[in-house]
Amino acid sequence: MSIFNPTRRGLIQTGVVAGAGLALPTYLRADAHSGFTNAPTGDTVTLGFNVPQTGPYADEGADELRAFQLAVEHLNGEGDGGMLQTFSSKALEGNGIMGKKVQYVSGDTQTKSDAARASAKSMIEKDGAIMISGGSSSGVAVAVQGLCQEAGVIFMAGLTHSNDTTGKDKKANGFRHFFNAYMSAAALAPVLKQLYGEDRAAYHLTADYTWGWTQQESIQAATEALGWSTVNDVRTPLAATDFSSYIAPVLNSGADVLILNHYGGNMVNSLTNAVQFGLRDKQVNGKNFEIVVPLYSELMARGAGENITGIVGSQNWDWKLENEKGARYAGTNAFVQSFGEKYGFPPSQAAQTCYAQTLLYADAVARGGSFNPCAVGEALAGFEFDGLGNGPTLYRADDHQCFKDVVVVRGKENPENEYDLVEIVEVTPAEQVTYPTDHPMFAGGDLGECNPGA
Amino acid sequence: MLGLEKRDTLLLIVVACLVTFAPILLNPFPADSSMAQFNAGYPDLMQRFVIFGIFAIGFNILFGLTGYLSFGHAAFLGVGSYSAVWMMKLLTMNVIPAIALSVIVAGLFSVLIGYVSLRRSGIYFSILTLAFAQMSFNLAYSVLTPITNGETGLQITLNDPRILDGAGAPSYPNLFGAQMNEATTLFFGGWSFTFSVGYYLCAVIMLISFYLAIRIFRSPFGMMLRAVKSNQQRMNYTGLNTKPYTLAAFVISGMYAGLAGGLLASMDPLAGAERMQWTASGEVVLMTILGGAGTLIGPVLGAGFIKYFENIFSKINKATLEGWFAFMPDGIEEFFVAIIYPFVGKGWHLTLGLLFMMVVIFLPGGLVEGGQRIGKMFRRRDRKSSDAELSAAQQRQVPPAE
Amino acid sequence: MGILEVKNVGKRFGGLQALSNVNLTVEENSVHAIIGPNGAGKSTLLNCLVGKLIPDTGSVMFDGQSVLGRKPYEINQMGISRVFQTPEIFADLTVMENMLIPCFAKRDGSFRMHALESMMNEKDIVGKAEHMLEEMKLIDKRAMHAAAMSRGDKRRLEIAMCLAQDPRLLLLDEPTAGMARADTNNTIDLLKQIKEERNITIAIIEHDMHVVFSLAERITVLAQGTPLVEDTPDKIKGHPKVKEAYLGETQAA
Amino acid sequence: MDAILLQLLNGLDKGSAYALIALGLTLIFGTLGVVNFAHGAIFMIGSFCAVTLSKIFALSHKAAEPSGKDFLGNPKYDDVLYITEWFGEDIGNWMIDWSVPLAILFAIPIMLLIGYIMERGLIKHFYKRPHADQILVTFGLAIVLQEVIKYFYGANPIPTASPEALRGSFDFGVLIGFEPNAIIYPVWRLVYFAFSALIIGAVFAFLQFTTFGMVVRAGMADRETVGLLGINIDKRFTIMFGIAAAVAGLAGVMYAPINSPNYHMGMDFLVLSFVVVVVGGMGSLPGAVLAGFLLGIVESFASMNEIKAIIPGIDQIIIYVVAIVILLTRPRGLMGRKGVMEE
Repeated sequence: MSIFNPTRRGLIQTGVVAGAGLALPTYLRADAHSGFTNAPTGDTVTLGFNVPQTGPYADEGADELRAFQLAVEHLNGEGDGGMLQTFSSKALEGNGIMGKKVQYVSGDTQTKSDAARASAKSMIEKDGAIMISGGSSSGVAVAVQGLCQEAGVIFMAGLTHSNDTTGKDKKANGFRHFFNAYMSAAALAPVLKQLYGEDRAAYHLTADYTWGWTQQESIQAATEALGWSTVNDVRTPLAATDFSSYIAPVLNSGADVLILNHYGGNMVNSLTNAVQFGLRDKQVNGKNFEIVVPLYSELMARGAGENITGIVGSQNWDWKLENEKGARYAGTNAFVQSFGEKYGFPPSQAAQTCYAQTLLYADAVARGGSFNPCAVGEALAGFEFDGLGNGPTLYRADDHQCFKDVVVVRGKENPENEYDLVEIVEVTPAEQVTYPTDHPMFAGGDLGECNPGA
Repeated sequence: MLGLEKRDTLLLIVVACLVTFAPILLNPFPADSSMAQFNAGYPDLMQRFVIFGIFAIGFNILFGLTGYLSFGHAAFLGVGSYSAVWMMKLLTMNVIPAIALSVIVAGLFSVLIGYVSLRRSGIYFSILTLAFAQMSFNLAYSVLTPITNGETGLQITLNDPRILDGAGAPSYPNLFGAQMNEATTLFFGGWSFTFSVGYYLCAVIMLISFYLAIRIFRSPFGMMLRAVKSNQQRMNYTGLNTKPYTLAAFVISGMYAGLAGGLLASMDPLAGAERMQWTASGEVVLMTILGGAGTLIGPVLGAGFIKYFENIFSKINKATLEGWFAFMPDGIEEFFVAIIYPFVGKGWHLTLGLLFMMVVIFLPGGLVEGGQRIGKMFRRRDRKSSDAELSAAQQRQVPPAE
Repeated sequence: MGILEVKNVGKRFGGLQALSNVNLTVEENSVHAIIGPNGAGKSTLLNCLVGKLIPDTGSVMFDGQSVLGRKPYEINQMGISRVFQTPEIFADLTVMENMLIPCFAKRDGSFRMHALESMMNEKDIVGKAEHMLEEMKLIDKRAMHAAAMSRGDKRRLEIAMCLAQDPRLLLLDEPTAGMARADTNNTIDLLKQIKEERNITIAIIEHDMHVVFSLAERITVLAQGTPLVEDTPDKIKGHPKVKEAYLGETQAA
Repeated sequence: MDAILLQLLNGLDKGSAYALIALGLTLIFGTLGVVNFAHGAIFMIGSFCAVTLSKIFALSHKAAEPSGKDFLGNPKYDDVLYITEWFGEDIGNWMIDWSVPLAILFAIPIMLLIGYIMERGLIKHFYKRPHADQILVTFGLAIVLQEVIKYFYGANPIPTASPEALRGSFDFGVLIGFEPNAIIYPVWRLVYFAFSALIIGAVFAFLQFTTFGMVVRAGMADRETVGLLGINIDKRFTIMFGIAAAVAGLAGVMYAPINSPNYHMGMDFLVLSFVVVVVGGMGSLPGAVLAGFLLGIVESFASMNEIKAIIPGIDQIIIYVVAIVILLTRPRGLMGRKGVMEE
């Protein structure tokens, strides 16, 4: 199983066995050397799905897990095949991955980098997982990505939006399908200009940790490029539940737009608080006061209820995309269909990214012809594909980031049900959100060499 | 032997044997069987068992002996981790300097916090320690990000200076070249047992820590600490200054926490801010009480118990359950899966909460008392065995002096 | 000059003058009793002697050194031991451990970091503790939890713990309060025995006149926070002021 | 000036929430001497009483005829609310709109019952046990309670709106001569403040002016003596536990529209409420209330940009800094009694 370094194995083996006072009978043998960590030996292959199951993001984690289960079914040829029908690459045949039946193990990240790493380690060390996926925060994604790099397995990031994941903390063994803070800002900027004009003064409330900072930095740069001014940027404690003392001064600050660089529970509470203060009913500088939430989480938006009405934000994907924006987003309906049939409600963007990542991994193995992380990495790097619901997409080789269209959404006036909270305002094409590899917001990192482990 | 009385020597030997053979003992089920889910004998979890064991042993020196309930000990663990990772970033990947620094820094930090907090007792002391730890956590998560790398946690990178390491030095924490993640797996029929370098380093350090804890418990100093818990007034009127005794205990336990933090970072070079959160401090309190505060082995058992649930029960998902009950007829299978499912996977917290309540209701002395009750059933009224553990467990039930 | 010199001590609690102008001299190797009705300030005075309270005015000298401003443990290390009204022992520890602690305190002072030393190497201390227990006839209870002992045994243990430090002044705060007559008599005998066998000064605060007159060599009567008279037991017995202060309580005793 | 007044108002409002939770916690500390780590969970359950009532009001059945297609293309049936069928459109909609205030009536018996069951079934057996055991058992209980809620309601926050009439904000500044929009404050938060003041006043009046209250206060001061007088203090303490649970529960009900309730909101408040109680001083009800308001106001001021500019991150730690300063200058907090939980 988990032999990370072959060179010293002999030494350790004798040391430990002698230390334990055991002779080594002939029927005991060390693991066959396969060239990479957790090489699947039997007729099955194990994937590790590491999602938050406790804590504030448990529901998002549950949705990710549903998508993973669905992807495993489709890979093994069960169900209707979902996006496998629309996926541009046809390397997958519905017989598992390279003929090996796909099994999975799941774990709880608790949305803490420590716990997430412990859980991922147990998948690698105990269950022999060859790929780890999932997660719902950038801290966790970066921590687990680092672990996978060291251990020599592939990490297919789940929901992680910080620039750092494929910026300064990028790793050769890690891949991100989800979009990032820069892309959110770049996608939102033209829409904001169109909706609210060029002469606006923005007030930022920013969650005081790395994701919040990169989000704030990105959106500030993008809005200032439009001609907006930035009145203030206030950092709010992560643990804050009541944002009233941060929101109270906003109306008097001269700002006419409030940008909430918050996610999840923070976003629900700060948005709810802002609406309570009546900000949306006010006029400042002769304009209607507006609120912007750069990163939408549909699941959490439910928690804010009707407070999200008319609030603009961005998403990686939305389940109505193909219906409203046409066949460019093929795959969306196929996925929504099979997810909806199985679970009774439409999938979230977290579910979509996790599903797509699983398929992308399996496809790369099939195309590369090996489970070896280096072969998989090579197959994924620079891979152009379509039919996974986001339109034509590129997995850029330089930083392992996917480049695709970004959906700009707005809270619906009269939602029909709790899954239909947002309407699609615009889809910003991939070219507009693409940035050069050496963009300063992504500087400082190094992919390094791919690590196949043992 | 080793300056210990016979029964303590015996305890130490038993613990040493358990720790040495843990990779085998914790993997009782064949790797391919459906029960393999319950195997805990993989390096990461075994390392956590012994590391959190060290943490709890140290905490028990403060809480179990003096009765001072610190709600901020995770801060020392976190500080230890950060120190260790910084050492590995700046100097060398060898774990010895990293661990040494983490113990020293945690010790200094605990002198500072202990000196201030110990000016109060009881719940006022608890809240002071909690306040210091929460401050550390909040700052580490946000404004101290340049030092702590905030939310993500401090990691080692390829371009760290590491001035003592040459070009060919290992890029992973190691002990004079033996990397912590090296392991060898032995197959024995359907069973597989993984022996890892990291685990055995932790195990050796844990045994040393445990040995030192026994020495402290049995020393005149340990007796003084118990006397502090029992009656501070009498201490004062017996010419003893309680403050340096409690401070010494606080610093020792802080250093144990730092050691645990340093080891965590050595096994897996990442230091996350959550390690300092109040929930982490609360966890070690729970470990100690659950196992049996004031007993030698209790905190280690408590630590193992909680970590086992966190890592094993959280990984049981619906598919696993369906696998177990697959032999049953469909309707009954679904019934069993439906009954058990809320308690595993995402419901592992529920199971843990219920077990906390059960243990404290039925075993007032913690898990140690449970062990003793089982032991008694076999021993048949062996009254003479005036077990130190038992007496410690009983002490906790003696009502306070009039 | 006595071993304990109290001069002009006064103490106020808010509006209450608990002590005023207290002068008291305890001669070396004597048994000195301080008596007085409830609320006379006996306990306040005692607390001023051991460092629990700091008097507002006056001075307290022990063996030529001021005790004022010193912490209780420092005063103890100077040679003053205190026995409490309700026995203050280490209830969660065994009898033997209770005995060991003052022995260590006597030898090692107020703090010593003997964290890695073994009790097995402390033969002298253990021997001394055992000797004290034997003397106090508690040796067969050595492994018992102190909390489980009878009240009389707890009192003996507390006295033994104080004596183990070889104090020069032993302060007793109503040592027989709440005891049955038989236990009271035992305690009187014990204290007499201690007086005879040891080179020690005893100051005793007592309510029970039987105890006072059986033991004391000199008596100070305290009333309303100030000493009324100080004299030998015989003189005190018939003193009109004392009778007045106690209003017949002497008869009851 | 207006910024300061605004933060003062905000601090009073925040403080009223802290004070209310701390008050319940202190009732249990002070009367029963029990460290109740499940108090936050009780607060959370209160919030979920509001959620539950609005869910009950929203119970519905499917209409007979489909009205369109759902997202999978299957026929969709509209929901018909029972409540509007039974009470008519007007009253039904009014009840849905006012479900949070109505939940107060719903929550009082439930919270009293939960408090009673907790005390009789569990806490009672832990009076004589060490505080450590109390912490373990109540912490276990808190986890169980919150996991049960999570099982039924999920982990996501659940939006719970205040009545239409009490939404939006109120321009306070205009009343006292400021420019419009200088001091605006949400109406519901003002309602919450008034409600807290009412509850706090009611608890104090109850303890001050009723015989029951006097006995309980005497019991807090000296339990044994009151027991010796032949008064069954235990029974009264059980009722006090119920009242403490009701106070926390009501605090939770009214809090639901301020922040959408989620299953772990109790844990978020737990640490804070302990800090408040201890800063106020163990066993002191006025202390708990005072400390609640004090910390609320201090926290509000610390989050002002002007102050954050001087000391970055001060708002993250201000509560703890104040707690440390107070505990070091005043040994037993603001108004603590001697000997309560000092060992």
